[in-house]
Amino acid sequence: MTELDRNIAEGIKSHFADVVLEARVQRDLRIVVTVEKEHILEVARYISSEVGFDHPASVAAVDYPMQGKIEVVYYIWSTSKRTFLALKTAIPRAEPKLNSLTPVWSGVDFHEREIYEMFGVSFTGHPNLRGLLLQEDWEGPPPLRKDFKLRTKLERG
Amino acid sequence: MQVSWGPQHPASGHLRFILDVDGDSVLNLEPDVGYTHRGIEKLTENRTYLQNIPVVERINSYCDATNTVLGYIEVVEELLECEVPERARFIRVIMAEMNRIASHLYWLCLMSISVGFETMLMWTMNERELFLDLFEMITGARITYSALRPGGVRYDIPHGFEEVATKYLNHFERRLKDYYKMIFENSTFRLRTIGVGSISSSDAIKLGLVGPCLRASGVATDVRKDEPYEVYQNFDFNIPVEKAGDAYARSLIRFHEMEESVSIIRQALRSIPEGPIRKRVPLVVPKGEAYSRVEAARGELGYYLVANGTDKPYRLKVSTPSFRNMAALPYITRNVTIADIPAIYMSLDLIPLDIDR
Amino acid sequence: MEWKRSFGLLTSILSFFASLALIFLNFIGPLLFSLQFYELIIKVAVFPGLMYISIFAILIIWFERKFLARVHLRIGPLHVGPMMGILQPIADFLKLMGKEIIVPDKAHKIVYNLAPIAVVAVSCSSIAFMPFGWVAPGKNWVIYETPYNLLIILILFTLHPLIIIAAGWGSNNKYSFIGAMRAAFQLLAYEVPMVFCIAGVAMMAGSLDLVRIVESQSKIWFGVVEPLGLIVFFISMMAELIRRPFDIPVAEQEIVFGYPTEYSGVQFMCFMMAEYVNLCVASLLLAGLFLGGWLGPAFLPPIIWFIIKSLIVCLFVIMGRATWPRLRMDQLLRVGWSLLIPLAILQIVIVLLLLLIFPTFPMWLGFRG
Amino acid sequence: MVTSILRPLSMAFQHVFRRTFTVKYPFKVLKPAERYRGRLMLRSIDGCIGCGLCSWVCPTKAILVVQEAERKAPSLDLGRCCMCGLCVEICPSPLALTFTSAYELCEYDKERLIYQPWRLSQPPAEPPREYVRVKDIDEKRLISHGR
Repeated sequence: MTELDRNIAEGIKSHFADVVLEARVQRDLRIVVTVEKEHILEVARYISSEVGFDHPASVAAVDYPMQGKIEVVYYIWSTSKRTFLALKTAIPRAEPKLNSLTPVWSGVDFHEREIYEMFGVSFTGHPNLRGLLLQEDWEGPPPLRKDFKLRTKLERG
Repeated sequence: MQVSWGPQHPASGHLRFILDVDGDSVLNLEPDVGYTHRGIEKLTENRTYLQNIPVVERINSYCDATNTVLGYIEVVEELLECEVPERARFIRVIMAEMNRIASHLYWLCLMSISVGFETMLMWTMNERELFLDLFEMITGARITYSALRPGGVRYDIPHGFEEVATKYLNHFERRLKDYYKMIFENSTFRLRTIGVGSISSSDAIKLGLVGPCLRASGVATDVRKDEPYEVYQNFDFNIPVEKAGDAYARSLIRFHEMEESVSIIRQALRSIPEGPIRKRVPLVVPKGEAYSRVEAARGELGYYLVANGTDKPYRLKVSTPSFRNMAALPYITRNVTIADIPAIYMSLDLIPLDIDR
Repeated sequence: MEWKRSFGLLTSILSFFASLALIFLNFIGPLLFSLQFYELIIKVAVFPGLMYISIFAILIIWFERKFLARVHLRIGPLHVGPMMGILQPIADFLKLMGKEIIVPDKAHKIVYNLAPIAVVAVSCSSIAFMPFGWVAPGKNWVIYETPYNLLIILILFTLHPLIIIAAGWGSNNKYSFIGAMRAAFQLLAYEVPMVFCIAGVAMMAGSLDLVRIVESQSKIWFGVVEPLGLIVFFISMMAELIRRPFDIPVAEQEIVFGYPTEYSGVQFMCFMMAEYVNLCVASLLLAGLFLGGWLGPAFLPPIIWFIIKSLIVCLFVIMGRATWPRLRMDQLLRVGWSLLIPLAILQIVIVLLLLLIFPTFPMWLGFRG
Repeated sequence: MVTSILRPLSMAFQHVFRRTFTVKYPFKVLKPAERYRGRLMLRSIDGCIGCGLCSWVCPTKAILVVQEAERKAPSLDLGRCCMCGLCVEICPSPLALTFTSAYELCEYDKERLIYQPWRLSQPPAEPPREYVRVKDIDEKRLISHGR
């Protein structure tokens, strides 16, 4: 299984030599591909149509305020190759913009809406970029960013 | 005409669909979720790994607590790189499968009431009660167990559990036959579900459906087989797959999954080894990131954990099955009647708690 | 909110005595001081009239809840009353009486408030034409004796969709309106096979008088001779009564509660009351048309036989709720228009052919004497 | 087709004569399991060493260590408690925190939900009534709670 993963990672790396920053095998069934944010759409098109990663599992974002970046990770499962791939990219925190991957995997629609709402990352090309979970009149910073402070008092008075 | 279906509606649960209807037929459906949003992902960033166990359990507490926690435990253990005693793994599997049955029974109750069938609602609740009793024997709680820990489980299975469990499982298998006769062979239920909300396998993959919804469309994926966690590789079980992809196929998949779970529990009870149930693990998780996948009752449940070397997670992203299955809802509810909406909604087994987190 | 409470009380009293008044007005002049007048009072107030249908409704609600509970492996109502919660419906009734009547702001006030009264009045008045068998030679126990009783009962049945549409439209609620439209579709569709089944029976008996129809079944029941008619009539009766496999207009999981969604308190009770009075009338009708009515072995009086048969019909109607999930509207209409109506017509054709080929057939079976 | 219509009917009729599953709750109650996690209890105030671990581990901050006479002891806010049992697990003293089997914990006043150490150390009142369990399983007449 690891052999297959390594082959896939190397294939992606060699196809996009200058765009893919890193393609490695984290462990069994976990391929991690890091790309530059400008080229995420073409890499996604390639790995979905050519490599066969067709089943979107999750989209996560991680906020790193010290480094001034937000990392967006797409997790994709392949129903034919039966392995799991993480497509990572980092976007600047000051201007959080990313190409939406809904044309490639339509299943990431709601995930991207959630990321937009919780991290303020705006996905260009998303058909319906609105809030999802929070109330309509929500105001304030995106709540899952690290600079959002919880206002609830945890101690009992 | 726009009809608001929920959040206060007999069959909607805590979510809302905005339906564009023309007479009795639905033109478009727009899910409006978030009425039970508790911000669990944010809460976990302010609590230690141990304190997070009851917190993440609340993601889907009243159906599927064990499987929900199991995913979290898996991802923490992957970063801790700790060995888990064999007996603990067996207990985890027993609890996970029991919870799968309880969750599917809960689903069957909701499914049958969504087509207006109160009898099955009451019957399934009776048998679910037995499984909750078994949980009470093991963990002392009926719904939210908080029984799994990194490095093992908290409770060993008690003395005399095996006899009671075998008795209940025998009874449950007999009742499953009754269920099949009562609902799956019922002409009216078949009329209401066959061909309703069908989704092709390519669409299902593209939209990222998981679990029984995906398997009903003819895609045989199950994390328990693809990427065996705990001790699932030791057991002999099938993955039921259907071709049609409609509400009836999804129902049938869940029904057969209950039978498979009974067989897994029996095998686990037969081959459970003796030994310790828990190992000490450090409170601090080393720096790194991991993604764990478990097969919860509703499908694949993914946890993405970024740890920064403290005793609290830096970021914990939960990818819940209901959230992913919800993606199918706008697609398969075009040009159906209002009467089909509850049947489709329940056949996808969407739990608002699970969607909103 | 005191005036609203008293308004509710007023509505309830009105709705209960509306049926009384409706029937009363026709007779009050000529019969005021005769013996027939007091007989009529007993009939209207006690036996086929108010008392009977109230007790029937209360008992059947209790029985339905208890019976369904047993099928569900539950106990059902338990604590109210001396035996097995038998007074639970009365407790519910009192609770509904005490509730505030809420009229939605956007509702059409007149239509909204008149609909519950009308629905009770119409359903209760159909009991006036239902003969209950002989009490003395040549004398039937019926409030208003007419040879066209079957037709009048059917006409009163067809009035229901109109009132339901009025209730749904008057509430000015989307769910109510969808429910009302569903009810209109369903009730109008299932009126037709029902009438066809009655036509088959009437042809065989040679009369539209329910008394003649029952009395012609002295040798053999129509249900045995026309089983197709019995089945079609039973199914369309379930649909007319909006019972479980056909309770699409009040489907809770889909459209909250359909046309009575906005009604509360006494007004809601009126709709429920009308539903159970309809059940009473329809089950009596089926028993009379197909199951030999009040005919039976002599150890029980004929009226008791009639009621027992109607209760057995009610049991089967209630079973529907425990046994089958709800159908969908298009399936229901397809069954109605393309299965039940052809079957009912087939039954008529069979009867016609029988009458054509063996003209003596009804006499031979004792249908016409 | 006809069997699929009629079989549920016969199934429903059969179930009329089977045992009911219901417990007549306020008069009969289910017997909780031995490990049942009901209301927390301090076995004795003297057994508590006042270390504060329970307060530290509680994910909902339901437990607060307060001053009780000359020592420290936990007080519990039941309105926050989620019965997870982390406090009992972590408690180092064998004489301090434990679970009872009390689950009827409603109060009319929100203030009453806060259990100060002395009240926490009192065992819950048990009204006299009948305890039932799932009794026997019978293929014909199904399962019941001691009836």
